[in-house]
Amino acid sequence: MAKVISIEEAVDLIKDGMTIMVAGFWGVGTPEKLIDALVAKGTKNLTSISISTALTTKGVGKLVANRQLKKVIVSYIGRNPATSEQYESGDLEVEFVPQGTLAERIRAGGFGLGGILTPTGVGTEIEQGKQRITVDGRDYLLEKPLRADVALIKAYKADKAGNLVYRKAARNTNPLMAAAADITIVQADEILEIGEIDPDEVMTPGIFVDYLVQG
Amino acid sequence: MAKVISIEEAVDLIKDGMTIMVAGFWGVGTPEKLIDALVAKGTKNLTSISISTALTTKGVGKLVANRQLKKVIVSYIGRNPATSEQYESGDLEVEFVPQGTLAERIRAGGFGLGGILTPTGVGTEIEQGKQRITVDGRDYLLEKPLRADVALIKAYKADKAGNLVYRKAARNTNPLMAAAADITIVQADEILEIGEIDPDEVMTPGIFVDYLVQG
Amino acid sequence: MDAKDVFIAKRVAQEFKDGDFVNLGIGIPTLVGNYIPKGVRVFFHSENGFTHIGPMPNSEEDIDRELINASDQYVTILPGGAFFDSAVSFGIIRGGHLAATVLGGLQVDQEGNLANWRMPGKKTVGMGGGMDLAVGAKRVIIAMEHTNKGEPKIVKKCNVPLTGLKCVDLIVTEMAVMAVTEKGLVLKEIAPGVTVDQVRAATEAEFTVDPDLKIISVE
Amino acid sequence: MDAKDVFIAKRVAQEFKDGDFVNLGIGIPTLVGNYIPKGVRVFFHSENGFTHIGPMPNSEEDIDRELINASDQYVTILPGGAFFDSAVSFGIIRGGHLAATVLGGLQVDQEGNLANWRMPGKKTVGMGGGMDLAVGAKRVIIAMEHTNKGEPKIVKKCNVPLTGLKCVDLIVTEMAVMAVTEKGLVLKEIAPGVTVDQVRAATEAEFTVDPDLKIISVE
Repeated sequence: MAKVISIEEAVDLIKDGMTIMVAGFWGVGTPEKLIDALVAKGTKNLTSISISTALTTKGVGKLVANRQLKKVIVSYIGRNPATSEQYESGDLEVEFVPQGTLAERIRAGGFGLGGILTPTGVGTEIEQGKQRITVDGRDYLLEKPLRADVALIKAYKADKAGNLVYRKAARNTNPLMAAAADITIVQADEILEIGEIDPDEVMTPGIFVDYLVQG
Repeated sequence: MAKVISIEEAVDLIKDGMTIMVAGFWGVGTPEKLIDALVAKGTKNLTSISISTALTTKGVGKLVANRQLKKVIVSYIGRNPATSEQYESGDLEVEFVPQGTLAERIRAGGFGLGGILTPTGVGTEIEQGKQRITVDGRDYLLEKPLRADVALIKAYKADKAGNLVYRKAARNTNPLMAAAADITIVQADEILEIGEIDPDEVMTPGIFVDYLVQG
Repeated sequence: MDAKDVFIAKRVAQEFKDGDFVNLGIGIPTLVGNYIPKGVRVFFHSENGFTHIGPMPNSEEDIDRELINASDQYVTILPGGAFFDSAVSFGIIRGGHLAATVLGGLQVDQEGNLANWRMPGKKTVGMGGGMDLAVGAKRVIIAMEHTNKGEPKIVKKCNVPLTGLKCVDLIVTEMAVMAVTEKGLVLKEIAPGVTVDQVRAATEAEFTVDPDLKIISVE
Repeated sequence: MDAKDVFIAKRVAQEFKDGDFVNLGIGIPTLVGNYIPKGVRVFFHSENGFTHIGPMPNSEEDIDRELINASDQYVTILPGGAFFDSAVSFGIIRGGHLAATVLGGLQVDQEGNLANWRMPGKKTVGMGGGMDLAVGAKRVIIAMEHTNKGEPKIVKKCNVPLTGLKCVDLIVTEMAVMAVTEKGLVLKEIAPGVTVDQVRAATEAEFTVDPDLKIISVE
């Protein structure tokens, strides 16, 4: 059961020091209105999990530019000079995670797995501090689950039961992150009544969703 | 790119001694016509991976009843007396896998993971022969991927690019198994031209599918 | 339907909060769905891949052959439900997204270990989704008769194969409601007309009695 | 567009079979899509979540703001394509469902190790999906210039941080096509007008010459 709240109420759920997941790929599939409200509020010392830090004017990148983050867990920070600058000055911690591993770690966090074994990164720098496990003669890294206090999700359609539908390339990390946070907040282009989304069409079941915000 | 073939051509791809995955839950989402043709052909010594052995008249259960299987990897064999009988007589090997673990092992097989860590089964009989791994203070079992030579899939709609749509509770293991076999054969109620399925509506992308059979 | 089983089911049905997602196992747990108190919306999860299980179809022509529950019964789906694949379905279970699961039990011991999938000497049919439910749901409620032909089912230590380790939160029987706590089993409620001594006689496990012991009240 | 890069891209484009699904990295690899031989249908995978990448929109009004490729360019999707989430997208990559990926390289060594994500002393921007592609695609084809300002990029042992271990199958440069085999690097083809000695001079790695050495032929 999802509760429809205002954008202000939504960002009030995010407290200083929390870990957030922000869905999207170069801002496509990112709930920009929620990000803007979070920028306006100025919540600090956040850790953010996302594919990239996008641009200084898009997605998570706005939070970087506004110096609200102490750490980012990402696969890519190119195209956002604010991230590089704060990373080099030591103001921002950056944990690089291969994109496929990031997706699986988030999924594992949402789905109660203690981790996954991936061949990605074996023998590279990102193996540091990780357990290498051999299964049937091939080497894998044990990668641990990721969870967040709050996930910020962008849907195309939502119903009041919290069921979500995404559109085109805006799906990306949304279905994964929606399941992997204690509180899942969705900015939806359209909020429909219960029953207005065909149960076969749902991409994220309402069971994962806590709050809806009109996009 | 999927190739449309006859049911006879499809079952000819399955050879004695192969491992097959059969989608479905109590026969719902099982390609019964493919199973019937496989029964008619009499291919032997197969290993089958499925949720259950269904009934003697449904799904994998027909292959059990016709004594075509040497091993089943399943979470449940109740309601199929043929399975119990062959299991007790030693004619059929049964590997019991908790249902959620089975789903993840199949997914891991299709998605190139070396395994997953699940809390399911820790401290029980099914831990035997498995590695227990502690992550952040909680114990998990390392469960290995499952793959098959051939996956038998049942779709509601397919297009000639191999994109699939399932219907209601018939989805179950279909999307997982479709990705986890060397050859994926789909029995579809309806085979449509390319472009007739909305790319947002696709539940199994055509990249996983090799052959289509009219259901 | 056994009156004891109905009593157990009615008591279990009081455990849910409005909006809870719940998975019911087979046997007594299935009955629980019939007794959810008015005003409490509970959504049932079907491990074969959907939420919002609805009632069975009214007539043959209302049956959809691709809409069964995990026990292979034709059912319906209520508005607000969604279909998903088996990996998502068990992700929901394992990931703690269910407020509770109600399962049957062969034995539960005082550490909260659960045995319910296999009885040595009887046919083994498999654990299905039971082991995942036992470790995954936020609360694991065991709905079972207190004894099996006089033999205690709530024991010091399970001596039949386990389903899950230290996973049980609450045991509801026709005699008692017991919580598994860090300090061991606590008798929270007893059935009308049942004495603590009778519970003790029917229970092998050690337990303490809640100072605020209540009488089970069902409608 | 550099003529060398176009030459490399055209040669790489000959590597695909009809029906192949392929992922192209940024840089020279992106150009490959322009030179697929007639009659060969190659479907491109976009790691942000779809297959069948189509051409860029013809006009501003054809742009769909929710349809970009992994490089943040507006694109289209061809009939037969499908959208999926990031876990499926990388399941496709890691699970060996791509016939090939084409990646750029900073260094490739004679064991087939690949370095292409980070150059010490330069800004680190992250590996994106590169490490997954390197280990996951059925064939890893490196499309790069043979040297970097005269410095060999095909080396005995990579001395910059690795992207993937023993993952490269084929190296295509403006001078040569080299295969990574169990017996080490094999020079399979050389560019018109280039001699084996010139390739040797521009290559630090050891390699053998295929007895059936061919001249690279592109249109």
